[in-house]
Amino acid sequence: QTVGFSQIGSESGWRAAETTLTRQQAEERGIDLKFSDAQQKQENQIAAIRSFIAQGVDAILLAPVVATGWDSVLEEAQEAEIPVVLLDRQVDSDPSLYLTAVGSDLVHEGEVAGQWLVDAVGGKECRVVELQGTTGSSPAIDRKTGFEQGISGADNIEIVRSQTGDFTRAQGKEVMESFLQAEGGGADICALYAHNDDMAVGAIQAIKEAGLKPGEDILIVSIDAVPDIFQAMAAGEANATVELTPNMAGPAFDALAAYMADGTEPEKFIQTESKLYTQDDDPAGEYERRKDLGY
Amino acid sequence: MTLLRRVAPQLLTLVALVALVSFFFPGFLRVEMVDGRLVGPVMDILKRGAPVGLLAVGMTLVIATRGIDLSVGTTMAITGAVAAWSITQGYGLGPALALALLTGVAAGLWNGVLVAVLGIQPIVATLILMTSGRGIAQLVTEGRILTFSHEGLAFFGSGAVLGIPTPAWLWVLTAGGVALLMRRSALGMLIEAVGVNRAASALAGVNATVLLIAVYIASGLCAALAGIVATADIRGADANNAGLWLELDAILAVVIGGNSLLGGRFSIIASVLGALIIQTVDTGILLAGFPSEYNLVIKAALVLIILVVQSPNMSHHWHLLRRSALARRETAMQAAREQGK
Amino acid sequence: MNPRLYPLAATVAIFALAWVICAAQFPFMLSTRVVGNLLTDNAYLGIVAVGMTVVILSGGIDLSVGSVIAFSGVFVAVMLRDTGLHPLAVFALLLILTTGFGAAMGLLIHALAMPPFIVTLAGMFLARGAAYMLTIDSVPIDHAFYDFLDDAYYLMPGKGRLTLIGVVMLLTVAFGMIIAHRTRFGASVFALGGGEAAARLMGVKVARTTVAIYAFSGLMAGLSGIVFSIYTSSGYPLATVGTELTAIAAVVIGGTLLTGGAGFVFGTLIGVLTMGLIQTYIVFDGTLSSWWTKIIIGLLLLAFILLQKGLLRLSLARSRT
Amino acid sequence: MLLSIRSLTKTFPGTRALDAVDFDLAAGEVHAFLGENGAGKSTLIKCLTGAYERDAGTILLDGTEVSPRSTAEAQDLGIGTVYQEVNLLPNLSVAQNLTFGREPRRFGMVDPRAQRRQAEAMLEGYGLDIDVSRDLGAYSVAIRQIIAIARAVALSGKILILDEPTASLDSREVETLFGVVRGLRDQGLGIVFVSHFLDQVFDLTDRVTVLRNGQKVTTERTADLDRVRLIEHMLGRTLEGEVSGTAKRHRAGQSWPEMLRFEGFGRRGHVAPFDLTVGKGEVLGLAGLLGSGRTESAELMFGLVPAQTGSAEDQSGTLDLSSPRKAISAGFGFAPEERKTDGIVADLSVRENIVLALQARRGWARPLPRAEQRRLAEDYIRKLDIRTSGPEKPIGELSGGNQQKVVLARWLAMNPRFLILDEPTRGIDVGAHAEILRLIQDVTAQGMSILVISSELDELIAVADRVIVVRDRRHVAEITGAEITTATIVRAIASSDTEVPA
Ligand SMILES: Nc1ncnc2c1ncn2[C@@H]1O[C@H](COP(=O)(O)OP(=O)(O)OP(=O)(O)O)[C@@H](O)[C@H]1O
Ligand SMILES: Nc1ncnc2c1ncn2[C@@H]1O[C@H](COP(=O)(O)OP(=O)(O)OP(=O)(O)O)[C@@H](O)[C@H]1O
Ligand SMILES: [Mg+2]
Ligand SMILES: [Mg+2]
Repeated sequence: QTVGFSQIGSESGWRAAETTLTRQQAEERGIDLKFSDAQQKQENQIAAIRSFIAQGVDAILLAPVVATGWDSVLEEAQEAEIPVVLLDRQVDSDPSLYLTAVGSDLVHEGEVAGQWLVDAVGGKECRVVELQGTTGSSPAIDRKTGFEQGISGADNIEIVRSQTGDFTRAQGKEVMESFLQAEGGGADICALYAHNDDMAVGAIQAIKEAGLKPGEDILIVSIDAVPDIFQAMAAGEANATVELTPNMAGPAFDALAAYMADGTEPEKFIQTESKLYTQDDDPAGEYERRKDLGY
Repeated sequence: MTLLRRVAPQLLTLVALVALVSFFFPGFLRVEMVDGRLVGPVMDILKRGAPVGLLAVGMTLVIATRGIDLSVGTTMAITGAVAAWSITQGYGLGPALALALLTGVAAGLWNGVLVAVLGIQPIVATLILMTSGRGIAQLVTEGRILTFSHEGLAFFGSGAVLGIPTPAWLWVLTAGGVALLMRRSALGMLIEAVGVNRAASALAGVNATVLLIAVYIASGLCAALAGIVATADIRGADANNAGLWLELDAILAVVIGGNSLLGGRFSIIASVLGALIIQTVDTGILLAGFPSEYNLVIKAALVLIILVVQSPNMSHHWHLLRRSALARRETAMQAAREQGK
Repeated sequence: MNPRLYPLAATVAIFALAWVICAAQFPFMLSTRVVGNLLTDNAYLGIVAVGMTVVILSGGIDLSVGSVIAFSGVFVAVMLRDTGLHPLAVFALLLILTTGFGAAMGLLIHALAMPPFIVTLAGMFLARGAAYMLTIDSVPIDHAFYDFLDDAYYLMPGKGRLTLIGVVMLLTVAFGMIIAHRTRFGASVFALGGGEAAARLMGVKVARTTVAIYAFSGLMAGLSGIVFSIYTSSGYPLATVGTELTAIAAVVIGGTLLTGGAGFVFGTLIGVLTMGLIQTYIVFDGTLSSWWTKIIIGLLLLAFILLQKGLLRLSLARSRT
Repeated sequence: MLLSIRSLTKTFPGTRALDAVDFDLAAGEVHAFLGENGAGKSTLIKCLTGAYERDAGTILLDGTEVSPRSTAEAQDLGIGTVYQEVNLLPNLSVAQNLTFGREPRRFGMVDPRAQRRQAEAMLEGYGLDIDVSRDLGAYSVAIRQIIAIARAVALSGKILILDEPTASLDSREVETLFGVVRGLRDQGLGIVFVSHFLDQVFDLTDRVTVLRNGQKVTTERTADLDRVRLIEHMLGRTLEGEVSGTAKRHRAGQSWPEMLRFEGFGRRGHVAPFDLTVGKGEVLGLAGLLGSGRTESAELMFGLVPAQTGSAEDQSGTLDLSSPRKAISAGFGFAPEERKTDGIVADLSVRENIVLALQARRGWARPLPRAEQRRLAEDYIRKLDIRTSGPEKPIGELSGGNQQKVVLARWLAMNPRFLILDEPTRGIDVGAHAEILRLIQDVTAQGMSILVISSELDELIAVADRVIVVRDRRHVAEITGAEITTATIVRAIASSDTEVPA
């Protein structure tokens, strides 16, 4: 059995882990995986899917870089009777065009993070700074929306500064530095919400270098649950993270196997758990469990 | 004196920018002593400006030879990855730095040979390393962010000497050192000669090939330094994002520094002032607190204004405008006078 | 053969050779499906590369095109979403806009004697920034006319699709060939590429030509943006990042000198198809990791350029004796 | 008057190139424009054709005031121009260059076949047999010059301007050109002719206008002038020992100890293997027709294109001449023919251009002290009478002849033992011309050997101790001592018509 996998790229550790796990899962099941790296470009992904179709693969996994613009290529796949499974992000095409989508609800992730913060600060006044993901990317938009929904009930919590950190550590650190400068050397900041762990890790360094204690002086909550954030949590420098599992391929392959065996239609959306981890959830152990997954 | 005259436009721009940012963010020029080091937005700019400042030094030399080096951002990623990898392998600080610098030399040598020996045009030659180099960096880090906790290496990113951040020292010393080397030896003139007319220079016995390769190696070395700073800064090598698109900032810095992309006369000091201008814009945007989606437009507009104001033709146009305005006024006055008669 | 045709011949020969090698490994490469895909998937790139060829022939460079394509997609999508205008009207508006944008850059380049690299770099930031300001979301396009455009294809024997946008690209290349090689404007472009001072003394109207060159590139970028929006049925401000560099690489592989003054629009088509072929080959192979993909693309690029140089030198040496 | 220029003024930063110059050109006359290097001839022409913006002054064409702001406008007014630095486009084909801006069109598109035919028609009468669809860059300077002339002639409805058109032409081509010019004059065109060859001026022109330091000195009928007075007008002083066709330096009976020996030196497709010995202090001349392989012989000796066969040796053994650097360290020097592309480094100052080769030989780590550089520069500015506002002026802003002098200065400063000069006096005025020939004598007296390539036979006759004649990329004859006369050289060159090389 041959399955084509059109991956977005390798722009973050999380995505590298997803690629690694997908390969592992395929190997375990004896599937021949055709891997294509699109380097963050939708046009490359579309071209890759077309090539998969031309080659006559049995199924296609697609981690779409953006939600829109997949109709015609998905139609082509359908005409060629090749099932397509979406990984970790959604598309806005008609659901009949793909078999199923495996992923988490990005808005929900942000909401979980927001609710954690509401619980953590109690009724205290809290000025929050936000590190956004890449401007225009769907995780950045959805995680922002979700977080705002999460804190919408609490009037004591207010987002005072919000800037993009491009999902990277370096930018996370640089932007955090300017937040600290702008907010009275950090004294006026109560919490940081970062759209991914990498930016949070960068920001933690900036906070430490400014002479403050991350995790205590400034609460830190972020999303993804990559190994390094657990290390920071174990050191008491980060407070909470929401897991986005990189093992999207497992459920996808299961659904495909069932469909191929007897035509079982899976549900249209297989949602992975958005689990919240805090300092109480054995961060050191979590780190050990994850550090070899290719993050 | 002549140096001051050369960099006057850049200095004036910087002053104007500082005034502009201070308007949006009043505390901009505040500097305090905390834990024996100076902190404040200005210090941040000096520190954050290090990668582009370092890249601009090498880029100035490359551009002086009528070339361009698009690969510096990628080279940063590779050298940073090499540094982090060697540290995590336990090689110690010295060897890690040496390996990273050597990698920079190798990258420069590759570009230099493609340009000077094989005669591939600089944009394309360096584009090859630009696209494939990130793959090499990822090969080193295996696609993950390679973190380390070696304080010695981290010192190059977040340490301070005499209260001033290490990266600031690094770029100031590099720029000063290279500028001095260029003017105290004959290198500056020979590089300019090759940039203006390679054929004529070669006929006059200038070893253009070696000089070109050397210039790309210098650029690779500067990129290696920048890569070390970037990696040390976040205590990890981020092969995907380290130095991403920084080559464009570096080229911008060189041009804002008043250097011609057509090669020839160059000033390293002006280039690093250009880098400082860019960093001031970047930090200023962050401090001013506009929504992220405006960042690009603001930066583009500011850069355009700076370039337009500084462009040599502009003074010419001003001159003409003034002259025609004067002439118009004169004819108007003459007409008025005649009416008065 | 006239020596000036050697680079073109080398490009075509290498492309043919590469295809033969690919086909030997994956016979499917010869199917009309792959041919159709090559044309469709690279339609936007081919169109924008035609504009880039003209710019490069004049000794300039246009870094703004990737952003302009993204802006175009967003502009079309937002206009169709928010106004009742017919897509054709929106296209016309957009083309006026991008042509004007290109012309403005050309004017700056000429009037301020600033290097094109820098002016168009600022243009690149500006166009993408403008796209962000329209929307930061990806906007789907849902219009009957778009469905029609999308379904307009000719099914070749072997199930390959010759799509409308693929045909538009081929027509654009033909148009570009006429503009560059068969008009006085084209002659002026080549003249500028040969040296501005000399061109001026030959009687080239430098100001007008410079503005026209960048306006043409803007027009092509706008058209490419439309094609891209048909291709993806959406507009997305983060789309086509770095496309300008791909286009430049395609132009160079196509045998055009980056210093200007020598080259062929037809070569650019071959260059674009060569890039597409590399991409297709890597997908067919399907075993490369993310990082090796990048490295191999770079190395293949280098191999093409070196082969071309080698062939050129050989044939020149032969023609001398 | 066909053309009247009134009080034209043009200033460059630091130089007043033209100072209220008046000039009249009648229809049906050939008007010479004379003056030293840097007198302002080219600047006047460029102001007239809109290539430069003038500061003040009026231009009347056929009695109406015109003010071309671009060369295209000037062309539309019927003014065809050959600029001093042949300004054609090497990347376009000959046909494209010739028809540029006036391409024949069909259905709105350029018709390449008609274009070729038109180009061939334009070249008729110039005695060129070339493929007009090849790139111009494939042809030598001289051929390009003829093409530029053909283009200008075709463009000139009223006025034809030729700025040093004969600088790299040999006598045969010059005769052809003069025939064309006389024909146009008889058709009633006004022709401006700039040249430093006074013989040509007396031969061709009806009137002469002399410029000195940007000011008009005089306009007179050529027939009323004699050579001495003309030179006085130009230089503002009398010139002793001007080199003319009759003056002949002759060092008969003198012998020169052998210093260099080339044996079987050659390269396929460039120059057939030749033997050549060079004596210490000797001046060798290389004569031949255009494209005969003189420049290529020189390039071979200097390692610009490495030789494939043969060897070069001196007393101490075989010399490595595989690259210009190797040749320089063997004590060679080479002032190339195309100064714009191979000679000057335009953005650098006169000083830097003079010390460039010297500095390159010392290596980057041992910079010549600034004071030493200045001394050298000022020295040569004085010796060669280089007209510049100072040693720091970018060489690109010097007049053509002065640029040539700087390139010569660069190589003289190196003090090589064997110096190759390819068309060293191209575009140089009479005064400096004499100066340079005297300089050649001086340096050879101190032991330097020189190889001069020149299309001007008088010059070769005047300086050379031995003349090698090159034909069809072969060294075919050697003429020594008293036998060096115009007649013998021309005979050696011309015998190609009878004798077919193997
Ligand atoms: N672009 C320029 N910038 C500055 N100075 C210039 C420029 N062009 C010419 N000059 C100066 O103007 C003066 C006149 O130069 P021009 O070229 O007209 O001389 P010319 O009479 O043609 O000399 P030649 O016989 O050497 O060609 C010279 O002193 C020269 O240095
Ligand atoms: N009549 C011609 N037809 C075609 N090509 C020519 C002709 N004359 C010269 N060339 C080309 O021009 C180049 C220049 O030749 P070269 O410079 O060695 O000759 P030269 O004797 O120095 O002549 P010149 O006086 O023009 O410098 C040669 O490579 C030759 O191919
Ligand atoms: Mg002149
Ligand atoms: Mg010659």
